[in-house]
Amino acid sequence: MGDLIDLVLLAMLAITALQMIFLKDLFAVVMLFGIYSFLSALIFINLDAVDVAFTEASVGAGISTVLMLGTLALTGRKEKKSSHSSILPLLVVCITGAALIYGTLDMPPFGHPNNPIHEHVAPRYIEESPKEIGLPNMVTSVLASYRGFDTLGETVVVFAALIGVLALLGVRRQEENDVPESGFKAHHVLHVVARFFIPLIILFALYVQFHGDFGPGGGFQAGVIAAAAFILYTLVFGLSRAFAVVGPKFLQALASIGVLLYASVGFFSMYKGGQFLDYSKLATDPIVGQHYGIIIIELGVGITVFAVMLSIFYAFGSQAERSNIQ
Amino acid sequence: MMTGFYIVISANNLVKKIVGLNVFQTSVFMLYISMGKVNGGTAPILVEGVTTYSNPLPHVLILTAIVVGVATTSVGLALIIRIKRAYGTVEENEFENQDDAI
Amino acid sequence: MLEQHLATLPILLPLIAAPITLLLGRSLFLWIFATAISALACYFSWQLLAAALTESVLSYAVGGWPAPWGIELRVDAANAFVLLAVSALSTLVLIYSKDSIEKEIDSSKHTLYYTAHLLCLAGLSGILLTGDAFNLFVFLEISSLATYTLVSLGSDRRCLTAAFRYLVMGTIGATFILIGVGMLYMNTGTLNMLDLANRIDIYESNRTINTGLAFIMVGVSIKLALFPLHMWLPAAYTHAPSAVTAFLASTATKVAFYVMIRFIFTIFGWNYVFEEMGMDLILMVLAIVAIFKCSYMATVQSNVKTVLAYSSVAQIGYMILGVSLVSVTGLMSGLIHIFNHALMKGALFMAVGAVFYRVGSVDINAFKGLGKQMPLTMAAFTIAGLSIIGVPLTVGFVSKWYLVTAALEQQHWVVAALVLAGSLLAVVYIGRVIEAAYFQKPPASRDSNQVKEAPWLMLAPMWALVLANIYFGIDTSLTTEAARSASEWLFQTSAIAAASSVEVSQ
Amino acid sequence: MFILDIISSVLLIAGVFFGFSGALGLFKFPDFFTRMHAASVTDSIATILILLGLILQTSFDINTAKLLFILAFLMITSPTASHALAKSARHGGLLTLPETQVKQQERTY
Repeated sequence: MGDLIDLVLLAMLAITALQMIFLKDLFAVVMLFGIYSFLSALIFINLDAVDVAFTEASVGAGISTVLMLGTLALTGRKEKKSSHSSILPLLVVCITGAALIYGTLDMPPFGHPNNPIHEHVAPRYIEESPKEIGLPNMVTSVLASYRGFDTLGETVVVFAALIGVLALLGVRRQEENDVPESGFKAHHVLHVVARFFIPLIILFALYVQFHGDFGPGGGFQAGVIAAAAFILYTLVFGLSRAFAVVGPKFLQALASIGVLLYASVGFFSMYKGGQFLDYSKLATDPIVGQHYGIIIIELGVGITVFAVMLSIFYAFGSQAERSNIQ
Repeated sequence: MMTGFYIVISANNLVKKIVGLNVFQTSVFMLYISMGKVNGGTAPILVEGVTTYSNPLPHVLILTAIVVGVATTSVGLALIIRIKRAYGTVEENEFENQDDAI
Repeated sequence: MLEQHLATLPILLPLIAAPITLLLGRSLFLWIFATAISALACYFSWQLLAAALTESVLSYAVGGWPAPWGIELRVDAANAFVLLAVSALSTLVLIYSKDSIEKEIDSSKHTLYYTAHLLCLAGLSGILLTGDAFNLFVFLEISSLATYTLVSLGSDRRCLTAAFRYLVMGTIGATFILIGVGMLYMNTGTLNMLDLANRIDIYESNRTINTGLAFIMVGVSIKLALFPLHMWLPAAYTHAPSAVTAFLASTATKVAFYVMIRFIFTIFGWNYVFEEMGMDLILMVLAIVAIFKCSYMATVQSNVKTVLAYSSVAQIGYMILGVSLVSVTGLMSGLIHIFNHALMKGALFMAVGAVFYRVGSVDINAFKGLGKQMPLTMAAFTIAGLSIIGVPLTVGFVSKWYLVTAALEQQHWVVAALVLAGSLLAVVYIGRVIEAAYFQKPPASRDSNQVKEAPWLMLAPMWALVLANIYFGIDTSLTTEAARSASEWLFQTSAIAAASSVEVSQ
Repeated sequence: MFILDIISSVLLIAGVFFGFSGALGLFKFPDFFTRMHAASVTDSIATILILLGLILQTSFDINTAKLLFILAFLMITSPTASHALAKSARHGGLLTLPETQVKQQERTY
């Protein structure tokens, strides 16, 4: 049954991807990309990767699509007919594809419990992590503790993206003007519903943030969801009112603080005599220490991701407004 | 599992290129996740009475990779907006014609 | 306490400093802060190199988790050596950039410049020090994202398309590395490099591992700008701000080169890569083609930055050539050339940046008559240029010498001859610029009062590099010592891994 | 339990039917507003039926509560989305099919 679902999903995935090649309407391409992301999230669930599915749904289908749509609004939705030949790229793709298929020939059988990856490093995570770290969600344990350095790197990547977008677009505070900023100004229904929903979304984000130790979720997903709440607010009420709620400068500071919070946990554990990011040293009981460490670094991740995603959206949004006014 | 989706990369339009990159990366993610699956296992969240779990390590790696992917995407899109403003087009051959080739 | 954490500091200092710079905001203060951080990182990497030379390997388990489970930082002579070059260059470029970016980057973006520079430094150091294949990917992305940002800060609109092309190529490269690492992981169940090396040998001639190797090689080659995949590099280097070009040209590709060495020698083992896969021949041919094609391209360009960018691709060819000779001396020449090329290309790009600062153009016509108007800058350019050519008493001579020696050791007479012929092309492209500077009259349109010597903050780091060029060209003991012990160590561990696999298979 | 299963499968099948007819309508209907009408059928009745069917499948624990939450959210969001879409379309000057025909006739005269 699971295999059947997998197959159907994969077939749909392939169709979506192929369709993307031939469509010239970029708007449709981006929409198909959203569908593609959702489909792959479903496959991830089927393959037991709930955390990944959650992230893919919120990031791939959510933030990426929104950003792409924002870009399309500025660049136009039609792709022009390509003039140069497509034989060379096709050749490269065929060679790469052939190499991949060649590579799969000696791949360990799918799903077999005796595969090398299930025998070598992972058993320790599965068997010991509940005892060593004390969290039921092993993904969180591995993410935040065993491979905490990766996650620090990941947070910094997000931060680097903020730097990149700011350097390219910059966020400028708009002067007060009477130009209607958003077509949604007159939507009373939307206003009411949005007012009702935004607190709920934020509440959900907080739940995801702090429940990540037990179920799927964690700082990254929570940050994205919280950012989504504010993006909704911005869409409905316009950029300048959103700036009044959380200003771009404040967000930049917040992004830095998130990274620093994460790193300071590491430095604190150094100070306590452990290695960098060794949470066991944070409290007298190592498991309690691990708990503290994970909660704080997840918070750091959440803050940074929230601030960065929202800043990037602001940057794209203010570009859109500038071009509207012109 | 991840057949030649990369054709998308050969696109002429920059936005489509970015979409293509994302599709490419997502299929790589699927490669990783598929190797973490254990037949008869469940999601790696501790539940009483379950002994086989899928491998959590690929999940962790891909969580990180997704984040990296979205970071690259956003910078790429920001670049596209600037290119549009500087050249008035986002078709690769058009702005190549505007500058003499290097 | 610092002793114990020495391995983390070169990564963590810039990593932490980057968000702090974003919070600070004042340009002058920022410059001091960023430079100080970079200098500190440089100091610690010096200490690391000293420690690595005495103790051979330092290992640091991040988070207190032992190696295959947690992430390990491994320092040996090879990466400590490259790290020293990277952080030293970063410091000098930061000193240099104060005046340089004033001219080329909008003042509202100075903060972002420093932040991105520090992030890039942190990423590069991370790549160098980490002992974990996936962690390497993460740091690769940090440095790449920072690099795209830095390139796109240029004043010409063409920097945008250059950055975009770089972004697409870079992301494809990184994804290829990701696929390759995935395939290795699939067959071994581990991501730690040392552990990978031990477990790969059990699976001799496994097709998935071979494919993984191929993907990693292609991915790294894109990052490295190895010949057929170098298309992004000249555009990116030409249109990026001068300080950025000086930094990137002397560090980013070198780090990619290091990654390639690490994968070949530490993970796969050189006899596997070279003898069973025949990779040495492919690399050698590509390297020689790169040297000639790109040196030729360099001779016909009119933009001096582009000339130097093509020359960089050619120089990468020399490094790869050193590796493909499969001998201690060959690898040693490659490693020395990392360090030496950083010295000379850094100086050359700084000189070009100084010309841009005063003249406002880097076209070869703009160099006419500069020998009189900017004597110090042009003298620096000339010495560094001689070094690229490989004239004795400069560092360029040292690396060429070892490269030719290595080729002769292996009886590759043709290769040795080709290396020397490649130097002749370098004479042509460097010579054109020098000829324009010293033997031609300045164009009449230029106001000779405005064009004067570059500010001392630009001259000082430039001359520091030039003097280093000469110093390390005469006193070769430090570089050759470090490079020799590094390459011997790499071959040794490679051999140990191979030996242990024989034991396992018996 | 048996009766509950039957009820839930009836609900699920009905939901799938409405979902399918909505998708069909999305393709077949002539203009924007009728198409939107078809799409909103999928949004509203189909999802409600499917969710109700799923609720009956659970054993009335925390999962039921989660499903109820989803139901409540959908009841609010999907009409709002449809409303916003229709209003924007109207605002942007899109006409229904009869209106377009009237306009065309006026133009021909």
